[in-house]
Amino acid sequence: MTAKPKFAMYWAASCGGCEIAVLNTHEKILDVDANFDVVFWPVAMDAKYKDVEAMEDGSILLTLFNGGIRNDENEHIAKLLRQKSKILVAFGSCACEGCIPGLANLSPVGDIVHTAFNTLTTDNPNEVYPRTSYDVPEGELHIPTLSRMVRPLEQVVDVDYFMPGCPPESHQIAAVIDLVIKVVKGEAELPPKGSVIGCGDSTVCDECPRARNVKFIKEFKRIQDIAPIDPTLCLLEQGVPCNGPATRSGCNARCPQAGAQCIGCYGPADGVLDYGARLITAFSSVIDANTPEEIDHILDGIPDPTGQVYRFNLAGSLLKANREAWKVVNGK
Amino acid sequence: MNKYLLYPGCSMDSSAKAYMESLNSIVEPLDLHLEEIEDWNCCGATEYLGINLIPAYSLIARNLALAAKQTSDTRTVVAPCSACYLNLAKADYYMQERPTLGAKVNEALAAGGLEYKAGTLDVRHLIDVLVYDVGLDAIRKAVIHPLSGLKVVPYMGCMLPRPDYQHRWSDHEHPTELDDLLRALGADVIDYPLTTSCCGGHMTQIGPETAFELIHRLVSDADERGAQMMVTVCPMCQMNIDAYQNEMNHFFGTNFHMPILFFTQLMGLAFGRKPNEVGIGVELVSARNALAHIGVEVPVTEEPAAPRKKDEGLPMPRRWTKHEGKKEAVK
Amino acid sequence: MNNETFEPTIIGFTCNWCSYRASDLAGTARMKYAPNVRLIRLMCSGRLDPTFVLRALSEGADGVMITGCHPGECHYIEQNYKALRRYLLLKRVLAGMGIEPGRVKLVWASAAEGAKFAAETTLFVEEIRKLGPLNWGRADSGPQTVDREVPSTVHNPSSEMEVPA
Amino acid sequence: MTERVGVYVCHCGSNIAGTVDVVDVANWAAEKLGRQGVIIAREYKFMCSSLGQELIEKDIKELGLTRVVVAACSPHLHEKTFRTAAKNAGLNPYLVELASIREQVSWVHSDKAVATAKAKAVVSGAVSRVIENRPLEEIKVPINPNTLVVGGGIAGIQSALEIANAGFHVYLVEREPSIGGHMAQFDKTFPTLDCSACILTPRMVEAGTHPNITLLTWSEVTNVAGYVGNFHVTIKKKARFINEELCTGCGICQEKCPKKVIDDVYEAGLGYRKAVYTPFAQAVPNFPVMDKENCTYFIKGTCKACEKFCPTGAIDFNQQDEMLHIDVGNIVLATGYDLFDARRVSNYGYGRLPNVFTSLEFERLSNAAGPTSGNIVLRDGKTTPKSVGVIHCVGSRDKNFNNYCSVICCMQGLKFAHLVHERTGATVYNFYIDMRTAYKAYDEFYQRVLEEGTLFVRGKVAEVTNAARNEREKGKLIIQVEDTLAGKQRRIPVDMVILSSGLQPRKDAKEVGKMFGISCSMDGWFTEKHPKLDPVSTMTEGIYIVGCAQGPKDIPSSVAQGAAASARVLDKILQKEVALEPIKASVNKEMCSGCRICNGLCPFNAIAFIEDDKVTEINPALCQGCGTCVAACPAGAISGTGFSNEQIIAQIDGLLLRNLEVQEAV
Repeated sequence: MTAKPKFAMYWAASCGGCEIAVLNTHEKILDVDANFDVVFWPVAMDAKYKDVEAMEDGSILLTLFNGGIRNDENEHIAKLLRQKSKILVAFGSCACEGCIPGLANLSPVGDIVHTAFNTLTTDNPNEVYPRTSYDVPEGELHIPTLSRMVRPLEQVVDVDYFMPGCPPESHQIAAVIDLVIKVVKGEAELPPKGSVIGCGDSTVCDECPRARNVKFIKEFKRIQDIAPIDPTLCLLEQGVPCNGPATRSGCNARCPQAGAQCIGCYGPADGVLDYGARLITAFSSVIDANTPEEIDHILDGIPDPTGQVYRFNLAGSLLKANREAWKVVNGK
Repeated sequence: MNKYLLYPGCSMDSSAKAYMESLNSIVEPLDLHLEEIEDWNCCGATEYLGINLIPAYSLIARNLALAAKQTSDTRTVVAPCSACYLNLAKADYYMQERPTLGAKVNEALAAGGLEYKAGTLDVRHLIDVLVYDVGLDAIRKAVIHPLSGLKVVPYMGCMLPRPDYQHRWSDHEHPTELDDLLRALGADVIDYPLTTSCCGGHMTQIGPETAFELIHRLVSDADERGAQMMVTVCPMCQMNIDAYQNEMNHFFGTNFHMPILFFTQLMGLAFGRKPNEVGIGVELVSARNALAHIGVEVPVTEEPAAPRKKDEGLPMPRRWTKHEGKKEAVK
Repeated sequence: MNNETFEPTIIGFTCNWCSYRASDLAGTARMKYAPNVRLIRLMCSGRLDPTFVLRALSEGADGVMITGCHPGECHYIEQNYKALRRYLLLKRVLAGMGIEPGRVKLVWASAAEGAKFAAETTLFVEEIRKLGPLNWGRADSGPQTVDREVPSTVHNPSSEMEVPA
Repeated sequence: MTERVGVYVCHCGSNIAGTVDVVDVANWAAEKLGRQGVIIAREYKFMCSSLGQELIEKDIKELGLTRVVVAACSPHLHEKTFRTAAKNAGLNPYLVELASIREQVSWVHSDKAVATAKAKAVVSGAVSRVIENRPLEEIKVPINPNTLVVGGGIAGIQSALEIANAGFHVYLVEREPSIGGHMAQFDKTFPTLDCSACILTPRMVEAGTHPNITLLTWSEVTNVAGYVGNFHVTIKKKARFINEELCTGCGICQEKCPKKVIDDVYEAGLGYRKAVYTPFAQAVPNFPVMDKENCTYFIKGTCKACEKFCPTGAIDFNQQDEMLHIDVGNIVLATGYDLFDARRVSNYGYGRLPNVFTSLEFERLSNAAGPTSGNIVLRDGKTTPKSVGVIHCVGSRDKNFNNYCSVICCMQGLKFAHLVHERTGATVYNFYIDMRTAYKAYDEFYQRVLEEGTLFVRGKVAEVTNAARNEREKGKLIIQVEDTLAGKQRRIPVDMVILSSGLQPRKDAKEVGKMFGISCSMDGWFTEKHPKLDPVSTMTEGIYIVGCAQGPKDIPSSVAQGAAASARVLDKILQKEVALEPIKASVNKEMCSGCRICNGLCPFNAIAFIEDDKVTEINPALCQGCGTCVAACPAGAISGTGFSNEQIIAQIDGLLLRNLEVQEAV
């Protein structure tokens, strides 16, 4: 009997939700075990980096990499897993486009540390900041160093496939697992390299059951400020800045179906260079006003435009980060 | 309720006392609330701007700054005097239009702990708010003694409708606000082509012959048209026509007797005030004879439809209205 | 860099029917204006995808000038209003990215306004000159370089800039 | 596949080469842009010359070029030239890009080093872009041979007749009850003093009876859809309350109608008509219309005098507005002008001073068929004026009103002077700013009026007043004017003042323009495609503008334009099909989510939502190629040919010389 192909899964800058989503595939997880030899999956089993380092290059068939690249450890493992894997999948929004951790790119890294260690909510009277290395009797200790900004996996290493979502929907994960198993058995072929998998070709509206008409918006509002909200009508049409029109389909319009606007976790559709630009044009296209004053008044209904259009995609956008975050700040 | 900040201006306290008294007599029937700007100063009249620009503008703007600072639930400043109105409106406009000027003026104001952000107040003339805010209907309702039978020419003066920074008037050359208001009081209004011609202003002091010539044109034309009196909105106009009429008659060898009253005085009369309550009797060219035409015996009637002469000839084009003008202007 | 000697690089988007023709007219009339703006012809300002502006800024432009027909005069009836709406939202998003509002400017210029086009161009160049270089992602090297070139900030423990996780 | 790009840098004599080092640009392109696919870069004295074009054609054939960049003048000048050259050599014409280094570089910059550097960037942008260009094919659509002419004034009539006489069908739509337009109101026409009715009426009759003309008066266009060759037009035929089949035009209804109404249109407010009326005796068609607003029956429910007396029972109070749908291939707009409203110049007293008249009022006053049977009298209806002032440029050449010259007012003012002089012997003054009597036999007419003794005062009239200053002025209208030739103020008392009012765009010109998909200038006149070389076409193919709708003009020019537009229409009809620029948007149905954000964006109605498939579709024939929907699609499902995202992004990178850095990093 030939050895089962090897499988790895890793989390970098992420919340762990992706792992939960994998476990949410229920019994499908058994197929993974049945068909793969799980060699590295820190959340599920004990493994050491040096074990991976010892593996032969390209010996892992499939690696699902979730999380963005926030520090040198993330980057090191990304490069390591790239080297060892045949197929590297950027798994989940963080790895694909930075996701919520990517919003940290709105601030210089120094500010982030400062906020974490020396604001009202932190009891740090001596202003002690952690250091990356520290001499102890046993020798020098290291902890990972933050990089200047969060980067999607693709900005660090070559990526074979992208699987979006925060987290990817479990039914989509199951479908991808099925596909890979079929490929292993020689029953199917892999999609072209660079493909976005485990999702639809269109955007969320495609799967959204709400009725849609031509839209003319005189006012943008937060969903909680609309009463009563029409449960059957397009949310954008009701003045809610819903990210659905620009967000890749595949989630079955989960949020709009539940009465909340889409916030964009599946990222942009195919061929889109900048997700935020698509939302800028989507929202501005439905504004029903012609004078700058009126238009500005309507736009006031979107209190945080940058956050609105880049909630999941900032690190993967064309500008990637706030101008301040690009700068090396001298001294804090 | 119509609430305004009042900038009275210097003349209202002296030469145009009658204007102030009569204004006070109409605030109650029209539910007008005028709150005087505290510690206001002279606007510099017509001369100062020509002499020293920044101090002149600062002098005017100080009043605007005070008005803006005054805690009040209105942002509209009302000036009854045409020269004051023009100066305030001009300062407000140019401080916005020319930021350098605005900055310099504010520098001067800062010395007194004041500042004015141009455009934050509306500057309007008294007749503007009476016609467009209070409205002719409300004025008509307040009339107890219609002025029927009193033949008047409406004299707007030259400073009010031009250059009209905020597009407030029906027309720059021949505005009809005063005509409409006097008609609402029941007076017989005679079309007065010279309604925006100059009264001579301070030429009475500088070159009296020139002023006499201008006053003569105004008075003789009003007389020619059968007017019993002229009605004005401007203290300067009132003073020139009233105080210099005698000299003008002497100069030309004429014998005109053309009283000139403020429109608020006629409003007061129409609203049932006694002549002495609206400052009548202090004018030099007495209005007594003219006002005899509207003695108390005149019965109060509904405002009669204007008697139209039967058209014998060709029809006239329809009257020009402000509304129509606005539409044209939009384009 | 000294802002007075700084020569900005600006991308200009023009409408085929008005502002591009205005630039042609400025040329025909030999009007001299600042050489810093490089034009791209679109059929209409309505074609302007915010992506283009973001791309220009992220790829080295110091400013972006968007030009279109005057309101009410769009060759395609009303599409310049749509450009205006996009522009106003884009500016808000750019502000959130730390980009000065003056770096992206919308200018109306009809086909007859060669002089205006020339004057607006020169004016905009001066405005950008005052703002200084944008140098998106490169002034301090991009994120790749942060790690690859091992800047002192990350690996030098004595640095005050040490920002550990 | 790597494209094989040829770059051709034009000297344009010294126009480019004087400021840009063209040799350096070409060498630089060959060297630095080689990796992008530039295999040849040449410079040449005049690329647009036949030798220059041959150079490109030869390279395409011999070097197998797949893309061409010509760095020369504006694409608006020679794009077509070089595209044709490429086509001749077998290369798809849309694989050619022009880099404008003349209008955008050499002509507007002085420093040679700076200009050369910018030229390189512009070339680099064009090279990056052209690689992303895709071959396109012109779209051909058939032309419907029917034509719609909107407006039945002299320009519209002329246009309709030309096309009808060539054998094609015309729908002539007129808002008023009769065709004829303003010309029907005039008595005489300058400079020949022909009787206006005498020369116009035969044309009107011809248009009314022509077998190829469907005359639709008392009708208005309410909707226009479609595109050149295939317009779908909706016309509202307003109820006349007259059965046209039965009406003989006898006129008894008008005679018996008890309701007199001031005629604001035909009589310019100076005369009366009835509630049921034909505007004038020679009206075409000769059926009257019932003015519902003023008809006693419609107001009070009783009267029906017309019905009682109509010998043929043609009165039909139940008639309803009718909506007609027609298909046409071309549309000629001849919607004319409105007279400037002289009441706006309040200092001239029109509307206040009875004896101030407008030009159209005077036309009616001097017209033998007018309210005074051609007697020039004051508004009292009887007094003949002894002195008359004609004021030119009323509302024109005036920053307070219209900046433009209304073209016809000088000649019109001269005509008035002549008519007053001839009919009343009155002293006539003409007040002018400049005398504009261009065109054939116009200045001769001026000379003639001068010789007749009309007095000319150069100066803009300050005011017209009845405030007399002395006995001489009493009872007169006094014209206050600065005589700029004598250098003095004058007050000239006259009995009558005629305001030579200017022309204005129709009140609804903007809405009409929007409906037909054409734009208006700042002044509000319809915008022509080219002011000199294409004055009757518009930016929207298949829509033509003639007469005063395009700008103020006199009768000869209006007629000439009417005929010119017809020639353009016939040209289109005879081509049988028309080629459309292949700059179009299209939807990728797989990607379209049916969000409908683009649905409200297209002013040409090219975007339609397919309910069954829940996706949006774009009709390529209706699409005008503006690209707004392409930029708007949040899913990136709409792409545009000719100006694709890929082309523009590549051009941005190229202009910023990012293409070089990337290569050098390789």
